[in-house]
Amino acid sequence: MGFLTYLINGLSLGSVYAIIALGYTMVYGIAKMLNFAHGDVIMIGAYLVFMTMTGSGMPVVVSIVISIICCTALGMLIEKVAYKPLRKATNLAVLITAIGVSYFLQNMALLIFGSNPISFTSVITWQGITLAGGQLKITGVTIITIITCLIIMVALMWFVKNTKPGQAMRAVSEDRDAATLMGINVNGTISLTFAIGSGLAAIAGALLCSSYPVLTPYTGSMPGIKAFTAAVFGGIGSIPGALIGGLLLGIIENLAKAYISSQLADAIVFAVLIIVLLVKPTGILGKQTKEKV
Amino acid sequence: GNSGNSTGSDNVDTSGELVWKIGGIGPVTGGAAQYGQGVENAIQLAVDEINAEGGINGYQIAFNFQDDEADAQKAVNAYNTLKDWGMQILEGTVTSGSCAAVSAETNNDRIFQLTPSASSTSVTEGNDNTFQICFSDPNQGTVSADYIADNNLGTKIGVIYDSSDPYSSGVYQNFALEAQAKGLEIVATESFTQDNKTDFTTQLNKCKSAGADLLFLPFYYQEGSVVLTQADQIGYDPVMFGVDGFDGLLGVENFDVSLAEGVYLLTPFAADATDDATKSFVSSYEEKFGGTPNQFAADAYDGVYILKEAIEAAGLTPDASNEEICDALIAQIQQVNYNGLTGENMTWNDAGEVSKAPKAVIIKDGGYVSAE
Amino acid sequence: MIQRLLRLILENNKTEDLEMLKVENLVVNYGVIQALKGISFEVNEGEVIALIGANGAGKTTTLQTISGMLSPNSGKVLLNDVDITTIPGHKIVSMGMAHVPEGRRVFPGLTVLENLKMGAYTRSNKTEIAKTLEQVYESFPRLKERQNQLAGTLSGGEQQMLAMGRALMSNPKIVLMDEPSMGLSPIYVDEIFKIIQSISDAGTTVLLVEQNAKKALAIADRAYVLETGNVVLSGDAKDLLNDDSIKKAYLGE
Amino acid sequence: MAAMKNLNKSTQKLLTTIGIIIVLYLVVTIMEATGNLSSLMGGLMVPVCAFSLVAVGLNLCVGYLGELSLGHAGFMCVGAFTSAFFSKVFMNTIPDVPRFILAFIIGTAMAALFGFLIAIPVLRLSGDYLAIVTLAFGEIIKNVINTLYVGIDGNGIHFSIKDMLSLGMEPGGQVIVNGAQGVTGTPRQSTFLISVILLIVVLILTYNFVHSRTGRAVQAIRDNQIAAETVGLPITKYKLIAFTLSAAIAGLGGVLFAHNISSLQATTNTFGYNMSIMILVYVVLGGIGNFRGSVIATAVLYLLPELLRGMQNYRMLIYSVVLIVLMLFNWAPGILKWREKHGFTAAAVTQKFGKKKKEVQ
Amino acid sequence: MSLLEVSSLGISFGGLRAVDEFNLNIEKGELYGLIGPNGAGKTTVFNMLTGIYKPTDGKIFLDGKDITGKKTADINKAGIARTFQNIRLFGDQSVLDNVKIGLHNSFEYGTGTGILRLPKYFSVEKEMDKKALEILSVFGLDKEADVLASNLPYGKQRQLEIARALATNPSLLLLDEPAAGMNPNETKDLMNTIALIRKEFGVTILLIEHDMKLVSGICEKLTVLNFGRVLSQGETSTVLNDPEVIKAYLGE
Ligand SMILES: Nc1ncnc2c1ncn2[C@@H]1O[C@H](COP(=O)(O)OP(=O)(O)OP(=O)(O)O)[C@@H](O)[C@H]1O
Ligand SMILES: Nc1ncnc2c1ncn2[C@@H]1O[C@H](COP(=O)(O)OP(=O)(O)OP(=O)(O)O)[C@@H](O)[C@H]1O
Ligand SMILES: [Mg+2]
Ligand SMILES: [Mg+2]
Repeated sequence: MGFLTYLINGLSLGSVYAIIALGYTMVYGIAKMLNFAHGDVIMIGAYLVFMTMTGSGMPVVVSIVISIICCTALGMLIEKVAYKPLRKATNLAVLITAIGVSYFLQNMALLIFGSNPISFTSVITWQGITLAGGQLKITGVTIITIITCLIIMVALMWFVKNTKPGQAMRAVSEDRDAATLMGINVNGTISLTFAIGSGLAAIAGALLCSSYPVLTPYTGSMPGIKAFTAAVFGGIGSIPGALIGGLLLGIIENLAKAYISSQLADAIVFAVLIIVLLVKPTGILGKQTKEKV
Repeated sequence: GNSGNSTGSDNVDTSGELVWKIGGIGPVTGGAAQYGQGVENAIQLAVDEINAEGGINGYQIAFNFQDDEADAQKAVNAYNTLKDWGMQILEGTVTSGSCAAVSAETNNDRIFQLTPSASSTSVTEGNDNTFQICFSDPNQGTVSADYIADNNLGTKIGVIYDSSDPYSSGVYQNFALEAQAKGLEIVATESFTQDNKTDFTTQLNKCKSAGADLLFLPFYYQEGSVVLTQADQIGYDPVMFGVDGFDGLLGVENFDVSLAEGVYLLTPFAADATDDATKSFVSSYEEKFGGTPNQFAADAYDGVYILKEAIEAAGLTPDASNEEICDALIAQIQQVNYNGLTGENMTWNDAGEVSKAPKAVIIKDGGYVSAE
Repeated sequence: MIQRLLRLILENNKTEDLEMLKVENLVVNYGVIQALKGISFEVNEGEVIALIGANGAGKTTTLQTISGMLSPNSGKVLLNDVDITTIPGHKIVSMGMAHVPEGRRVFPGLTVLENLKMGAYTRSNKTEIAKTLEQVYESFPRLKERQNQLAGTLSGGEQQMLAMGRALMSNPKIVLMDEPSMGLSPIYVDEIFKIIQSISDAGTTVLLVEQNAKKALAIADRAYVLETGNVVLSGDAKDLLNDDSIKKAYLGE
Repeated sequence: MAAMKNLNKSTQKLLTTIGIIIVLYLVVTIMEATGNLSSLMGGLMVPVCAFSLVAVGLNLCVGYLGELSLGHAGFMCVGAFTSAFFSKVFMNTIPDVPRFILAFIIGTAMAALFGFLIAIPVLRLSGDYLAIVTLAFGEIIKNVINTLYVGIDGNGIHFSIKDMLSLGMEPGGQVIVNGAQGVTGTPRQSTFLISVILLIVVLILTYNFVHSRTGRAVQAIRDNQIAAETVGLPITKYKLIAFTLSAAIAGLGGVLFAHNISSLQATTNTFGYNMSIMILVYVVLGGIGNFRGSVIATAVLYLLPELLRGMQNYRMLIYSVVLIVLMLFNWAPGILKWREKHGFTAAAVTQKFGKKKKEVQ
Repeated sequence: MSLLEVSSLGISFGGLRAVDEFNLNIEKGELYGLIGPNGAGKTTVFNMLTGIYKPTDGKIFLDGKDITGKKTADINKAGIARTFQNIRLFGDQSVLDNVKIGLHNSFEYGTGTGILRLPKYFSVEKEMDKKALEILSVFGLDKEADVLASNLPYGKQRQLEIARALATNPSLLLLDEPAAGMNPNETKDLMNTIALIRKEFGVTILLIEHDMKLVSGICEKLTVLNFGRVLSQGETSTVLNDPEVIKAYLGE
């Protein structure tokens, strides 16, 4: 029973990682950049939900929609101002700019919302299900998060495989110049990717803070790094990989806490990550792209 | 939102008149910003009050607060900035790690230092010029264990602490020592880190399955609010015992205070206490900065008045050298007996530690009630 | 915009000897290196124009500038009298230009079939696309054989075929080819020139960069000779084929 | 000869860099002697040098080995903690100067050892996978140090990764590494002079390394690993050498840092991924593969928030904006073109421009 | 004893048998051609010879030593150097340095010597420069010693790649389509260069090429691959007149 409890705890944490990792992996897979500001867009999304829902008393759905719209716009704005000028520069330059954007969003939020923590009201009111005569409990947030993850994953995979913009994304991720030669608007495609990634960040923000109810300007940064780890774990660029990576990371983290040492849980999680990557150098579902010589 | 933005140069007296230059250091950006901002605001409040009343020994106070992002090196940089400004007395720094680094500097430069909230013994060890307003870690750990044992609050104790935080692990260590001495049984010791503070359910579950009927939680209220929420979610309801870091819990915006019902914490200060001093402090703070002041703020506020009292008793004027001020205050603060927001009859020994009785309070009906 | 489109349509309806592509005084620098020093030429509708020249003469640079992958320092590119110098590359493609780039640039992680479909990105009529696909497979049976292989694992020659096929998938009005015969076996070199000829016969205009000058000149209508960023010679392809200096410099005779 | 001229050009660059550092050192020293140096500036000199060293180390890894490391703060951390530990243990038994020298040797060697051990598995990976594994190592080091307790008493040294109690020390024993509370009371021996000398020496040695047979091999591996193999270069060996060297330099920076501050904790900001990323920012802003740039960028970006202290609450916001603008100014192809046109080009800029197509990540 | 002896070499990619039952013998000093239609498996053979792919079957002997499945770097040390169909230079380094990297294993000094610039560093570097320029001058590239390799035009990049391969002092040099992207005149120069390096450096050469002028002009023997199998093997003139070869590869 203990094991199952810990497993479920892991699942619920992992589902939050997974939903963030989906956004990471999407942007990485197509724009080939690590958007370190992703976690901070999540934070902004969560504040927006909080302000509209708890602050102005709007219905949950409305406030999430508002948050999605605002985050999408924010994502596109960031992309245009800070990333687009560096399209032809090395990926590393964009990575650094993303870090600058991350600082900017954090400090902006600090000025606007202040440093005091806010206790976030869960957007999910459903209590969840109880199994084994009350011994096991899966919270509503967990179930909804996992379902949302699955829906997003399937939708993204379908989108990328079957739509024109999705096709364009695949081409852009392979070779931008060649994509241009196919008549694909590379800038537009990358902007669209950011728009989708940022929209997902809004959803992730609402669900993250529903599971972990404290909101500060720095709420997004650590889960952001963890989700990045999860995305790599699952094979960065791979959409189902992000889901699996997120869930596994959450489960390993909780089992390590439960059975080995809660002090060294971070170290254990990272050690497992390293071992997995040594065995499978491109992550669990990552494509092995061996160069043809 | 809140923002203590009237720092530094605003207050420097440009007319060339002599002023007291008091500096402050703490995190106002970064993950610990809430603690630093509380301190900055509260000092500002006290300084404004004192200046309005004519200052200390007839001299106005200029106050300059510098950000250290809770980073020791940045704190030293902040300290040097203040030194260039001409700081005579330092009220800071907020966090222990930074404070230990800065104390070494102030000790070397002979500048008197009074920290509102850095509770580690490493802050005062070997630095005769540094004094604490808050309880020290050993003090809190010991008092907590004693209190739990004496009042039979629990027999099987679970501990969750922040192993990446000097304050939290410091209190835990001393608690564990004293618990051993008092024959308390610690059945589970769990921890988390700053990088891993999203989810406490596993730690809570472990304590639960170890049969802990009391949880000792020596960390800050931000994580505290999460622990309480998640304990409620898994249906675990032991006696919760926090230390002074838990103060502020009820001030978390939108927090469901019913979750905090029955939580014990050690605090010298309660924002909703009914005495006049607290009431006036809280209302002016809220008016000026918005948000409820926490214990950090209260300690910092007291600090300014303690300095005032000591300076007045020593009969100092701002034209004295830093060293003179420092020496005089070291001697004088040990004579002070101060009644403030955070304690009655506060006195200091030559190790720099405060003696004030930590008050255990219990949260009842969304407010603090003395646990005695 | 509408005017432009109208003009485009009008122009397209005319037939004989129409200037389809015009390059005026093109100058392109890479940092301090001047790769093109002000070249001008034109391509009429339906023609096959060969661009020949030694290594580093600037042939690739010319093609890349025309298709919008590079922006020139000065000069103009006109497509059907529309100034496309500053139009982004992807829009030029939808105006009917295709480019078989140097180095093939296939999408290595996509299959052969996906690569070909990507070539038809600007088109939407599914049946038409399927028809073109059949034609491409007819020209390059090897591609059909390998349609589910990842393009990155194809042999050099196979990739070259894929690059050609992919460009044709957009059903272009004008196609720029950068050394399409490179790396192909002799039998296939002949084949590829036949294919170019048939593309041309079908009414597509071709701008061809080739090292195999003999074969290129044989199927071209006219040709331009580039030397270190300048056009040094131009004229009827058959005349150039017999020109002594050309023979000596580019035909290896 | 052309080749010689080329060599001379980069040698010249090294010499001017050293010249600038020496001049700055003299200026600062004179200002200090005449009482014109602010305490803030005075206090910033050693940390700037320490972080410059780490940045140079990381640049060796990113710019020459071509691998992205997000864990260099971890090596700095190893250097800092091992040397601080050593200095504290032998505070009263070894005289200052030899102890300090030994501290440098031990800190650097330990960082190198960790670099070496980490490199063995890490170098099998590439790109972002390598980056995440280095990040993971950095985090593991930080996490372990945070739970590490080391004490010394009559019976010798005691270790624990649980808590102080488990050390089981005699009364009167001294706890040296106290978990999250870190190490306090390290002797403060780093001076600006020592820092400057170290920085110059490291710059010369890295320059020599890069222009040596091994350095060339490392760059060849970066540019094209398969080709490097076919000309007979032992890939793993050279990757190991470069990574270990890079870690050692970061460790050296750590030693310098640790002996400049009396309180050392391993937090996310000081020795965690945040710091690793910050150092990466220095490296990229200064120019990948450009050691002088690393030093300049470190100085500018480290000093900037300190100089912005007057902006109060807007300080970090302005800092982030400046960072973004600087990045665009230095890297955006469009802006580089504009700068070229309007004569805003330093020699370094054209060099970067030429390399713009190179993707290091 | 032949310099290179390959017997029953084979490799599969998934279901695809890219090379099968491949045999080859090359004598010291020969100039040998490997030709065949696109996708026949020529480059794959090179990749197996140089250890980039591990063959699933068969054996490779160089100078009597079994090198099957050895690491690429060790195979180079054993004496095989190559160029690539898609050029692989060290693009961010100068032309001179590219060749000096090729000389890496012929000139020794330790990492420490390099970092500390001990006297040996200077003497060895000087020798390396001299040797590298010597090799470059064979290709007329010595004037461009300073240029970044990636800024060279295509044809010169191909030559530099050959120069770099030669610098490793191989006994067998593999060239994968050295004339690709060259015009007939440049190809003619290349033919001369190849003949020259065979003489100057005493190497045996195995080359893949689709340019029949070059193949018939300089190759002494040929092997024709088709669908991964040997279609024809022998003297150049005989092979080129083999009707099977004409049908599969040359065309009329
Ligand atoms: N990215 C670049 N950076 C710097 N110089 C370049 C770059 N690309 C090309 N060049 C230079 O520009 C000139 C023209 O190059 P281009 O590739 O257009 O020649 P080409 O005629 O296509 O030659 P080839 O037959 O070898 O393909 C050459 O001198 C080349 O070195
Ligand atoms: N890594 C791989 N995975 C799958 N198939 C491969 C791989 N490498 C080569 N092939 C296939 O093996 C066959 C032989 O390829 P190879 O590159 O050896 O041909 P080649 O004879 O060099 O042709 P070309 O003259 O066109 O360069 C091709 O059909 C190719 O698609
Ligand atoms: Mg070209
Ligand atoms: Mg081939």
